[in-house]
Amino acid sequence: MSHELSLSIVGAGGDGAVAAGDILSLAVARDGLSVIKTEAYGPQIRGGESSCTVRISTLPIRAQADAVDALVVFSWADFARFRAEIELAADTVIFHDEKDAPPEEMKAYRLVPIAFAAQRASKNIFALGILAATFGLPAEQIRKSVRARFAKKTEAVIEANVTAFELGMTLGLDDAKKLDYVPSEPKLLMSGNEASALGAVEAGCRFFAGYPITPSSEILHYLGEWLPRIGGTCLQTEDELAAIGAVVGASFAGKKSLTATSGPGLSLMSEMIGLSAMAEVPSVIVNVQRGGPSTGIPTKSEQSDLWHSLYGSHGDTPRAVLACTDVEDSFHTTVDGFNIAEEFQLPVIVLSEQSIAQRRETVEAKNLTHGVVERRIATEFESYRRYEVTDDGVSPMSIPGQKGGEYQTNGLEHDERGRPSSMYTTHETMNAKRWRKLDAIAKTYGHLFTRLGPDRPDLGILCWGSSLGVVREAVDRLTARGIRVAAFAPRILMPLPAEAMQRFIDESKELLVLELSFAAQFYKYLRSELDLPKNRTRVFARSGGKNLTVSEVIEQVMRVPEEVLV
Amino acid sequence: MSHELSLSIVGAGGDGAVAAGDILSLAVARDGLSVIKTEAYGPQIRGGESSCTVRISTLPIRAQADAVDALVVFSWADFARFRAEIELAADTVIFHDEKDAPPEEMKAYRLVPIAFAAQRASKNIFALGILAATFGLPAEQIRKSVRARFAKKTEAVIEANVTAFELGMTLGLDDAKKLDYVPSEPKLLMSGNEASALGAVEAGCRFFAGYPITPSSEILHYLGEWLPRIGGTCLQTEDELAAIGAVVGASFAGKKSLTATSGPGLSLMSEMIGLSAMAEVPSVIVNVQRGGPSTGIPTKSEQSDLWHSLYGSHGDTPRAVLACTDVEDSFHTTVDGFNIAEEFQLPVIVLSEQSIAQRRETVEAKNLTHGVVERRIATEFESYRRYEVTDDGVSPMSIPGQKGGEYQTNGLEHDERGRPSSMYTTHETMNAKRWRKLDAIAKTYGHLFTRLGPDRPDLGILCWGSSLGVVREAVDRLTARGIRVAAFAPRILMPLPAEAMQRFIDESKELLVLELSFAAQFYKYLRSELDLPKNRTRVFARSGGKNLTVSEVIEQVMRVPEEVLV
Amino acid sequence: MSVNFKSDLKPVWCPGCGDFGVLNSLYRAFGELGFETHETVVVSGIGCSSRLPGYVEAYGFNSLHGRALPIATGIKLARPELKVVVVGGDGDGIAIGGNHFLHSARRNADLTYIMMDNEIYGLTKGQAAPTTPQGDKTKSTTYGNPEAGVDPCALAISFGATWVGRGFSGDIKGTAELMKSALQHQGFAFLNIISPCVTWRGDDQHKELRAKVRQIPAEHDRTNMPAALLFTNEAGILSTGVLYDVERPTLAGELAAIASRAEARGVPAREDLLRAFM
Amino acid sequence: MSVNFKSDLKPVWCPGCGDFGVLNSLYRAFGELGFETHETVVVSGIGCSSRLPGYVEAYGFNSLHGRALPIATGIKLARPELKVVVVGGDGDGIAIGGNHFLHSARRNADLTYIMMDNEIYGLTKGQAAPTTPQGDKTKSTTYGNPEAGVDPCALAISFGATWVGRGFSGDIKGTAELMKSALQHQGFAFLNIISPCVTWRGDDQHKELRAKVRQIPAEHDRTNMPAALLFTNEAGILSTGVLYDVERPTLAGELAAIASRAEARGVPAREDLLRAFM
Ligand SMILES: Cc1ncc(C[n+]2csc(CCOP(=O)(O)OP(=O)(O)O)c2C)c(N)n1
Ligand SMILES: Cc1ncc(C[n+]2csc(CCOP(=O)(O)OP(=O)(O)O)c2C)c(N)n1
Ligand code: SF4
Ligand code: SF4
Ligand SMILES: [Mg+2]
Ligand SMILES: [Mg+2]
Repeated sequence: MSHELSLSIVGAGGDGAVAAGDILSLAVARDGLSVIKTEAYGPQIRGGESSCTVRISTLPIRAQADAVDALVVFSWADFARFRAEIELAADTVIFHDEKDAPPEEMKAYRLVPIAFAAQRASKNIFALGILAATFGLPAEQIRKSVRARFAKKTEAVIEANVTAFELGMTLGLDDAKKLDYVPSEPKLLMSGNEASALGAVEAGCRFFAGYPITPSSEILHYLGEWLPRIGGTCLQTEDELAAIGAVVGASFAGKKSLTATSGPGLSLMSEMIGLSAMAEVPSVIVNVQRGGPSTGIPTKSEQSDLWHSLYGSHGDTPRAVLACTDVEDSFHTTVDGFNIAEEFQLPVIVLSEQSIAQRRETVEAKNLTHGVVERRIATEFESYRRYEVTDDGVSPMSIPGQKGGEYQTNGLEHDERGRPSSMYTTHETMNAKRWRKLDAIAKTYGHLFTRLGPDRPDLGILCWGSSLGVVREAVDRLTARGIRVAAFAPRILMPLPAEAMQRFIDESKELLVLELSFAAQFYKYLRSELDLPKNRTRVFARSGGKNLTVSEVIEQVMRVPEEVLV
Repeated sequence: MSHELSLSIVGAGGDGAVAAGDILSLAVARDGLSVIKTEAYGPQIRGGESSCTVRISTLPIRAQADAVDALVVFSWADFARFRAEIELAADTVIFHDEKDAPPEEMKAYRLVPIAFAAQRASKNIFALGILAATFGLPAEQIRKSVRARFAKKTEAVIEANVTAFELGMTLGLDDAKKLDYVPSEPKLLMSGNEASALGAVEAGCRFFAGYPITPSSEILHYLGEWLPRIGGTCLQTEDELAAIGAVVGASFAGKKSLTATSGPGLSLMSEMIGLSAMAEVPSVIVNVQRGGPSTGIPTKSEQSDLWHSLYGSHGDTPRAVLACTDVEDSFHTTVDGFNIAEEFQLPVIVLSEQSIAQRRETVEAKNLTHGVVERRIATEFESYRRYEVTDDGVSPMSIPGQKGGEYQTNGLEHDERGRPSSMYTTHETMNAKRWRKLDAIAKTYGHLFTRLGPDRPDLGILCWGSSLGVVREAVDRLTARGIRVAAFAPRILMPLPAEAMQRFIDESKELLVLELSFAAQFYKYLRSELDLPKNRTRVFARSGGKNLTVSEVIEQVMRVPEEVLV
Repeated sequence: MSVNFKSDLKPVWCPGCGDFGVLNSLYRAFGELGFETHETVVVSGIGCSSRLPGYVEAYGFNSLHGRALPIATGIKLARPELKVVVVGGDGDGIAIGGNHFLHSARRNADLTYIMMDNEIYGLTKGQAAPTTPQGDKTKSTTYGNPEAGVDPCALAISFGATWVGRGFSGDIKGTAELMKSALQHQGFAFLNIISPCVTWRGDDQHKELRAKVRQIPAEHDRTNMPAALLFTNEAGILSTGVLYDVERPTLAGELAAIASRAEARGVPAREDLLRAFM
Repeated sequence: MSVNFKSDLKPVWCPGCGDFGVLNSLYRAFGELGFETHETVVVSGIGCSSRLPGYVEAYGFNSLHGRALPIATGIKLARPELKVVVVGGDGDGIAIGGNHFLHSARRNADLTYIMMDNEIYGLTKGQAAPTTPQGDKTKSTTYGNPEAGVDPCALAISFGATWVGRGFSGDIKGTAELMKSALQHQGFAFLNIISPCVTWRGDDQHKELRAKVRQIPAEHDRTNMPAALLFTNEAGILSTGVLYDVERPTLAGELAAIASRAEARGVPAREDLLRAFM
């Protein structure tokens, strides 16, 4: 009996590896289990090899497993492409096509030859049957998912698949550990992009403009479908310059507005981010990170757009930067992004990562609510000054249509009425006004971080974004081994939750900064903002392109001198 | 008798204030004196008020004077606009139109009413006569300059002006300190933009593509005139995206290539900077900083494009960043920029500032030479790999036209042959290769800094760019007062000359970081790269929009606790 | 005039600049059409001409070089009841902003786009624009402009604009009338106004251009594209008036249609949206 | 074929993708024109189609989405002796890259621009492109495309391209012939190749498009712009062949003229340049 299970299915384009993973994930989520499902593809645009990995657990999970318990290989040739990405354990069971001779190195594993080819188009569902029987997966829920999946197909297709499933069920292994759980409240299964789109709707976003780009396009697709149903508008623009331009325009006109993009698009938005900051027009950008620089690796994850998010755009441009740590958090962070943009009238970049945005993960419906903050709208028009200098830097904003609120804004430096000025004194005053907003945000949103583990740890891990899910599991495992390790992940990166973070740094005996950026962008940023003692800090910064794993984190932790980890 | 003189002329559009300054500057430069000439304008596009400030010295100068010795005011109304920008000393002599009643606050100064209006179009040259006689300026050189200036006008115009000058000469004051000097080798008078353009030509640049933007457009103008004369090509593109694109293309094809821009344009170039880094195609961008964010203050100086230059563009994008400190240095730094780009096959951003780029300053012709480095061109085509992994990260580059050197490059992550790869191992290897170039640059160009003042100073000033000229003078004056103050200005900012800089930090009792960026971009950057002890460091970071002055620096230095400045 | 649209900010334009005429025509057109200051938004990019919104008492957005159209599109889609007018220079709209011009016209976005065409980059002190005639010497073309100048009206028609006109800033009343038709058009209306830059194109520009101006004959069929194109790229002549005026589904109309098709699927509560994830 | 332009990299395209045909036509055209691999440069943006340079044994640059034309312009101006060919998708060239298309054509840059037109964004998995017909449902237009699709050939002509043709990827020989004329043209040649995306536009695309293809009649006057425009935006028909072919000063020609005017001022030594500062 076991409380969790991880498996991968690998095949060619028509093999339906990913479809099988989807069906399985939905089925177990309906039984209240936690699931994370990821996919990977070869270079071929379509019809090439693909792999799908599903981790199922009775406990909450926010990361893939280190190694899979079972592997379905429809063809060894296709598997070769993913060999480096799929970790096998000594006892991994591998179901493979009986006619396909296994490569030498695979013979070390438990190989179970199966007549997959004979099942043709249904071989993926057939494999699900084998897996269900072998690991005690909920057969009835899977059947339901199979029927739902093929609902639009002919009855014959549905029956063929159900039959294949039943046949597979007869071929299960007896000796594997079965999943041990009691069904509970069904969970939702969604991707980070879906959660961000839902968060936008929740926040009151009613305008979206965007240009397709992997791995963020799904946000455009979902909002293109949803917004028109709820009185909102979705515009696909000619490029990212226009997308962020339309967002600034719609927001100037009073609508909560969003764009979504990935690195190359974010780079193109640099100039308009400056206008949003200067004209103090709220704007929200969800940026889903992928491998960089340049076009890089569009389908893989990385944490290397941090610098550009923090510092991109010429001039002294204030903005807020948030980071999603998992799928459910993408919902909340997106709402927070809107709240901050609207309340403080500045650009907000919500950083996500391919690994969050495109994986599907279970979420509890009841958690998907979040308080919403509204813009400070002008109501007093007697000698109205749009850019009135205030304590927190925020000035009430009038919206076109409001009589008496007429003003002309611009990206030139301007006085309180918005009129262009090249005077140093105005410039200094207005820079100070705009930057004071960051202090105000730091005060209001200084709680946006996650801290795990014991007080005064022997080792404090500093990480961000998707790494938190992996680190969380590593901390749990290490704690179980009696190691005093803790972790801190800011969910707001600009302005940093500096006080809490400095306290964490100060109370940790040793520190480990952990990130998926070759240039160590997070580490460098922390150094510039906090006192990060060089002699107690180690950095593990590597390129993205492959997910961070729990064992990788543990390995890094264990490199800390033994006398520290008492 | 005095060794230097500073004066301002203020007028309306037709008054010729700036022309008078030009004539005077050229005249004294020809006598071997040092000159700095700056201009300022009101908001009106043309025909509005303007002011011109000229500092003349027998010693080298790289900054404007704190206060002017003399001021010519054709109209008090026009002067009002510049009041905040022109510092007066207790003994400043003010020549003003006798018919124009001086404002109350000006009565504290020595006012000399002059019948300017009667001189009409020649009143500026008439004023030069008065100034020449009053301060002992070289009359013969000025006459020559007047004639040259009006060379294309009618003889009558020339004579009217020369007559006005002679008349002015009869009205000089007797009691002012005369400039005391012996004429020496003539100096050249040029702007920072001109020096950068000359540097590009010197470096071997034969392709320029650009889009006009203040305050960098002059580089486009000069190279548009010069390049076609020396076998080069100049293209004005439809926007900055195309400008940097054409530069990358021409450089891929083997030509040393340049673009020039200012903040908004630099923001737009972000994505292509990433491609230049990824495809390892050399590119050079001269970015002349102006007030930001957004359109900001196009005609004023600031140091706030530093962050974007260092960190702009998504992904882990290596690039080098250099900074010009004065006009002559703009020549050298531009050549260095080309040398680094070509040798290391990456994007180089050469930062200039409006205050350097558009001021005119004396330069010695003999100093305008600089060693030139050439690209490592492939010669071995047996199993040629364009992106061969090497120790310093640089791989020999083949140029279209070279037989056997054919390769296909791209912005996707790629292997040694340039072929797209989404494998983690390739990505990590290639990131490492690309970033090793920065280590190599740091080694070769670690000398690109200026250090002034005594060893083990009581106070060490850290500054960059145009501030160096001001700080240099402040250090000289403070040293004369017996204060042990030193300064360090990196001329290469990415990678920093870290070793020398850390040594400076360590040997300084206290530190003062000084910059024209409200957000303290330089200070934050130094913190992230060096050990800058918080308890010994003070930061003076203010908005641009007005030049840093020597007295401002001295004031900041004097704020350091007295027990430090022993 | 019912409402006074003149703001209390003094234009920074050079004395004699054609843009003054455009501004006066715009005051007049807004007034005569009975626009309200708070329901009018004037959006521009960057350039001498793009300073115009500051001089109009209305909501205004002097935005980024080349980006006025996307911003205006966002404003209009957010609040279709507003009158959204885009103004700017030829460089702003055809050089750096050319792509947005193309796509705003293609979409038939519900905007009035007024280009102040001076055949030069005014604000940056006289470089060649895409409208500058081939061969002309400018700050950036010492040896003559190597590129062919374009006629903005020809481009607008081929981009898909559904109303295209040309005016001359020296004719304040005539230009105001053109503005009024453009402002009343459904869809993307493009009005090119020849607006001389006396500083960088010479003091004689006004006179020279005025001599070229011809009224488009009343019998011209404005719905005929080839006929309209005959009034573009004319040698030595600047035909003023309405070149082109057709009907085509507008962006607002199409999006409204989409909204009703979408709402027909039912206006979802949060629970409905979540059901998709089960 | 004298030289083999096939590289040893296997295309990532979906089985049945129209781009295979374009690639084969290009191999053939290069070979038949006697091009040399080291003197040929193929430049592209980003998209399925933009992967093409990797499959050609020549110098190649798979650059950024929308930026192939400026890069190619830089290459060509740096080394006019090279054959510089630009390839890419309809999204790449008309959406994000539309402005460069306009200005490269206007300048009559000496480039051959081959667009692989599949009426969709292929690589990003099926969103509407500017070429997607109005009303079509795609990943990004759940309720139908609200925008009018454009005909790239019509745009090219109005942008100022001096050679414009249309081909069909299913006709390898015919397309190769069109490529050969385009490659031999002086100035900016634009060849739109209808290249079906079987994955996002359906398996029937090949058949449906093939049924629409018509050869442009031999008597068509290629120098007549209005006549050429008649073969654009046709309902239910895709006319293939050369639509437009005219002579106009090219960018290279103009820049060469500038160079001689400039050199007439004297080729300056450093001292000459410095004299300007005295
Ligand atoms: C991104 C960017 N690039 C360049 C500029 C500099 N710039 C300001 S206005 C302008 C062109 C002005 O020409 P036009 O649009 O025709 O307006 P005009 O001044 O002639 O009215 C340029 C190039 C800028 N502000 N922003
Ligand atoms: C700046 C930027 N924005 C968006 C993308 C994402 N992207 C890649 S290809 C593409 C469009 C592909 O369509 P098309 O150019 O028609 O080529 P096809 O794949 O159809 O051949 C997009 C939007 C990108 N790579 N870079
Ligand atoms: S520079 Fe030209 S366009 Fe600009 S304000 Fe002056 S006259 Fe008008
Ligand atoms: S997605 Fe379409 S365009 Fe791309 S390779 Fe496949 S068939 Fe071709
Ligand atoms: Mg103009
Ligand atoms: Mg396409």
